[in-house]
Amino acid sequence: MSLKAALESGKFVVTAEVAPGKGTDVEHLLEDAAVIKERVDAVNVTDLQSSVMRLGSMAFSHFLTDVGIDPVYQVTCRDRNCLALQSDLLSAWALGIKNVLALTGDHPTMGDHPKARPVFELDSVSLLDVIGKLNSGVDMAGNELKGKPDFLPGAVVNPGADNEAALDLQIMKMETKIKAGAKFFQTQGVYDLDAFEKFMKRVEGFDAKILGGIILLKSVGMARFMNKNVAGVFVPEPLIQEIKAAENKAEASINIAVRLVEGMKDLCHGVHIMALGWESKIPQILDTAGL
Amino acid sequence: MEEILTMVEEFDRILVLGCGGCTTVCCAGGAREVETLATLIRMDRKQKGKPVETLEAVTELQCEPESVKPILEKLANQYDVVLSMACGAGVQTVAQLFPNHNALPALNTLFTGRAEEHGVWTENCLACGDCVLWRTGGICPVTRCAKSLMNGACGGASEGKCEVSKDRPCAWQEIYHALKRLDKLHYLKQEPQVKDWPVHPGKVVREDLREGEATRVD
Amino acid sequence: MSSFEPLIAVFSCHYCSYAAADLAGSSRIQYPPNIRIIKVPCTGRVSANHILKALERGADGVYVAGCLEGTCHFISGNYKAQKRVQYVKALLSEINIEPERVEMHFMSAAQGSKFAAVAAEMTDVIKELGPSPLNHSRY
Amino acid sequence: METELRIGVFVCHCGINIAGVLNIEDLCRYADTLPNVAMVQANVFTCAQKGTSEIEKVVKEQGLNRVVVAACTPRTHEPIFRACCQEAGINPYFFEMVNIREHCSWVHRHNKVYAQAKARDLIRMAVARASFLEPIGTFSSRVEPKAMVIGAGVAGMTCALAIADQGFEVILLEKEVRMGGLLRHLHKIAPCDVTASKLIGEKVAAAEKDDRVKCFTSARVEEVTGCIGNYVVKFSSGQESYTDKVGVIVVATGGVPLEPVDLFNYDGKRVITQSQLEARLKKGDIEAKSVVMIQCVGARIPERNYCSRICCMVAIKNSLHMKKAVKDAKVFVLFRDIQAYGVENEALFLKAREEGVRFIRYRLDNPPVVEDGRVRIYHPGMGKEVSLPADLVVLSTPIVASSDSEDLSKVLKVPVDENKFFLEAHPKLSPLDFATSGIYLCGNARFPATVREATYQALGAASRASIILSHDTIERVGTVAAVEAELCSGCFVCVKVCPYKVPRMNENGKAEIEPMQCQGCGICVAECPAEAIRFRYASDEQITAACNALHAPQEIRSEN
Repeated sequence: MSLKAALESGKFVVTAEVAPGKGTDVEHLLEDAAVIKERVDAVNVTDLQSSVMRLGSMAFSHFLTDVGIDPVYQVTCRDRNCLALQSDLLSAWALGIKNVLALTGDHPTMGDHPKARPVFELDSVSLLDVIGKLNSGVDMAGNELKGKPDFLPGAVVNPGADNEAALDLQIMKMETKIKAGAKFFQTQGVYDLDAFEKFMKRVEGFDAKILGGIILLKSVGMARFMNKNVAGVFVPEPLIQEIKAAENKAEASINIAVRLVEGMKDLCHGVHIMALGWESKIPQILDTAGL
Repeated sequence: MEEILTMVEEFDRILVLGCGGCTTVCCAGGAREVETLATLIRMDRKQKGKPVETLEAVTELQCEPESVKPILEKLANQYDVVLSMACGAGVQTVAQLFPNHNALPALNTLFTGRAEEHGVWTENCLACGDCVLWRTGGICPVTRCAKSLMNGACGGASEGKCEVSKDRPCAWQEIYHALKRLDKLHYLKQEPQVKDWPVHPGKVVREDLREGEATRVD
Repeated sequence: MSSFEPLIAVFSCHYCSYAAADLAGSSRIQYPPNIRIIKVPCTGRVSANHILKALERGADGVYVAGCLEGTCHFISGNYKAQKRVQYVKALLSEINIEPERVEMHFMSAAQGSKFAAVAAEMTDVIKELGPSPLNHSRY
Repeated sequence: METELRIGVFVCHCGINIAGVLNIEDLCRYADTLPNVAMVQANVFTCAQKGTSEIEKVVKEQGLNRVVVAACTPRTHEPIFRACCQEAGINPYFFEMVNIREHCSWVHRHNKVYAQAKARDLIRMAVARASFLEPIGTFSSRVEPKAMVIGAGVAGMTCALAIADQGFEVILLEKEVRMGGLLRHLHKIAPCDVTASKLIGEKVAAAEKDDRVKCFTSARVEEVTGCIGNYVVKFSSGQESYTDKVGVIVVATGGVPLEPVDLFNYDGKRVITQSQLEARLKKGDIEAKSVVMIQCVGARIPERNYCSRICCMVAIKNSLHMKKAVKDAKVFVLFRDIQAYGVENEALFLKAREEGVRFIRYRLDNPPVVEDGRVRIYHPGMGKEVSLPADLVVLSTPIVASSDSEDLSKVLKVPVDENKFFLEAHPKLSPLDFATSGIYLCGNARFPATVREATYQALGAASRASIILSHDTIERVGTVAAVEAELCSGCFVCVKVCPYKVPRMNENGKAEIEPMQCQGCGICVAECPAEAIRFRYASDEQITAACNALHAPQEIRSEN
């Protein structure tokens, strides 16, 4: 079943995520993807995640279609102007890619080429708008296309923004994104289900499917790093202690993920699991959570 | 500094030319800085055993040919190179007026901004040609948001600061607060905005101000 | 290098360090004869260009001697001078001249012995550094 | 320069003070070789009558237009020679002094060779600088024969009355509803047992009666512009606003006793302050049989590092009054150090001890502990902790700056210290003046003072102020900064950097500096990015000339 069909069916959707590496080696990643092929509805392919130069998301998304996985092609506005973005989108469709996740993208200073010139001519909202135009058969300039795509556009939202202004801005932007055509949202990693529930209350009635983000906590160090460096992610201290106390860290991490999946079942339309290399653990999580 | 010293390496008679306009006001290229730079160049060259002659002058406005011309004409033949402490516009005015002279830039013009306090300047305008300040509470997202976003904040801010630097407030959160004060938060819920990046015209003409006969409009 | 006697310019504030130098004199405190005082009404009067020019024109070292922190006769002139000294240090580094050749010192009118001690200290520092790279031809 | 420079150099022997170390003849010969020097002369004592009249004579005879004297320090002798130049008919600022005594012969006595070289250098630098000297004139402005005194406590009222007695009008401002300040709440004043209310009552009555003193209560200073002789003050009293002109301003805003919130169980009932004790003594409303006073409460601690000076005397005074008020009362004073300077205070301290007041020292790291009805303290004499009965605990707290002192300092553009007390121009040389001329201070506004000290200071400040008021005009030397409008870029830098906020932008977008207000520091001159500010007293040309002359043009400085 495609992601689109899965979302329309009303079932609790599961997506995962892979990040292409630096270099041309794709075999290894494809093996990881194969493990979860039967268990997830789609797999995101990140676009130069954290502004680190890597293999492109279009190519890897295409490889996923080859092995029968429905890819979510992530596109950021950091590295391409509107010509390149539109052209890439058409190319992606031609290569069999049907889902696009529109992102603004991290600033180059965050990555391994910190002096690279950022583009940001469009942003996530205007990119969604452009996808809508392409779907309708015209480009940004209003020229007609010969053969048009029919992308399923998605976007992201950060429910854990750390102050009222930031959260208001996120929600307002979410509305704008829906206006611009976003059909589904994948959220930033969530650890605090109560806060997430409050967020879901505020966006009740929004016309889009929401998949709660889950980042597997691989270690105490990683949790602390995210608290310090990743905007909008907050791992509560008890969870950190839980991993610290556990003999088998992986098991503790899986337990936490299971609880989050279970909690989200009643709150939103699916989950988006960011396993960061622990793709092999996803089936176990889904089994335990009863999915 | 090293760049400047390399630039002028081949020359033995240097005219350090300040500008009495913007670069004076922002303490980058007025009479004082001209004196400092000329002294530093002399010191450097003396140290290297290749003494150099410097001339110091300040034009009223270096982007105005009428202001540059008399000074350079007066000093003609006394220098081999003009080291301009004006913005890029000033350097190019000199270069264009005297195509046979070397005109070198002593400053890297960074931005158009304003003085927060004496010694602190902030970038406030990119001369982007499509001003949006009316709907952003008077805060420019083009210059003050690291990504120049047009449709609200990205997810990268933490504690109100930009992902690029902890010293840099998230412009969109500032816009949010400003609009809230002005009771104009609904501006943030507008249709998706695509920033119009007009081709820089390179030239602006106001016929009404130009010399010459008016063209008849029938 | 024992024959190297540095030439050091001192920008002295009329209200404190110049008076401190007077006091060092009337107390007959002996110090190295390498310094040359240039009197200013306040060290806030001393610009970066003055310091640079002193170096350019033959000084091996320059220091600005202003009032003690918080006691400037003109409220904040000594802090302005301190900032400018820091600025000059940065400029000197750019042209590969030791920033230690330039310093800011604070003293009150009553600190004749400090004036002498600072003069001795700066003389030592500059002797250690050797002649200014601009003055090699002189020695 | 239109006329040819003719510099005269006068080298002083100062007896053997200079000549004992330096070879004067050599210096004269050397000076003669310097550019623009027309004449060199040596004198045994240049500053003596003979020396000065010689300068006057030579200047006239030889048509000199610049004078350089190589002698002692300009800090003491410059005025003499400037006057001498004026007598000789040249501008007194066409004079440059070089110090070869304090800065040379006295400090390099054992190093005659180098001292000689240094003296030559100094003279060369001075001659170079002299070539760029500029004439400086004076200007005068009318003095408004009226004073404003801010604060109507004992200091302010004493000062205001003293100024009025000289025949000048005084505006007296009090921020409270009533005049009188701290003394209104006190009982008796040591050491001579004057009744506080009587003393202050008389002053209030005198101030109210005196036509020349205009009293305003509930008053606040809103804005002060102008300068010595001519301040324009805007102030309010209650709902009314006033604008007036005064020639001088005296700050006598006083201080307040610190309220010891959260210290030693202070509750204002059984644990009270010295001022509250005085109020009770005044009413005769006291029956405590056993009183423990604790000194240095909230004082001489890291966040308030000063000794308030008067609290020890207050405690001693009040302990004696307690003894008098309540028969057989026991009084303990727990102190860190006793500050009871002066003959009378020392005598009172002895008297208190004779009368049985017990003084027990404590250390900051082991302070007394106030409990219900008792105070525990480590007794160093007994080497153990003791528990003292305490019907009443009295805390001696320091005088702190009044809460509005910082605001007032901004309005007046005068400084306050780290504890927000006003800061005088110089603790010894000008203890009652601010660095800004025409503004004076007295009383607790500067630092905690006894009534007697506040009175001295008030009379002193009144005298300082009256000196200005007694002249019709005030004259100032133009050693000030001036903007050259055609060079000014209108950047506001001078407006921002001036510590006295003197420069302002005029309607043409150019900066302007009011010479009467300029203090002559030169900060703006060194900061102006367009180098558009001229400062004749220490111009860039003069300083640069001195720098250029640091090193002799042809001399080889080899010591070999």
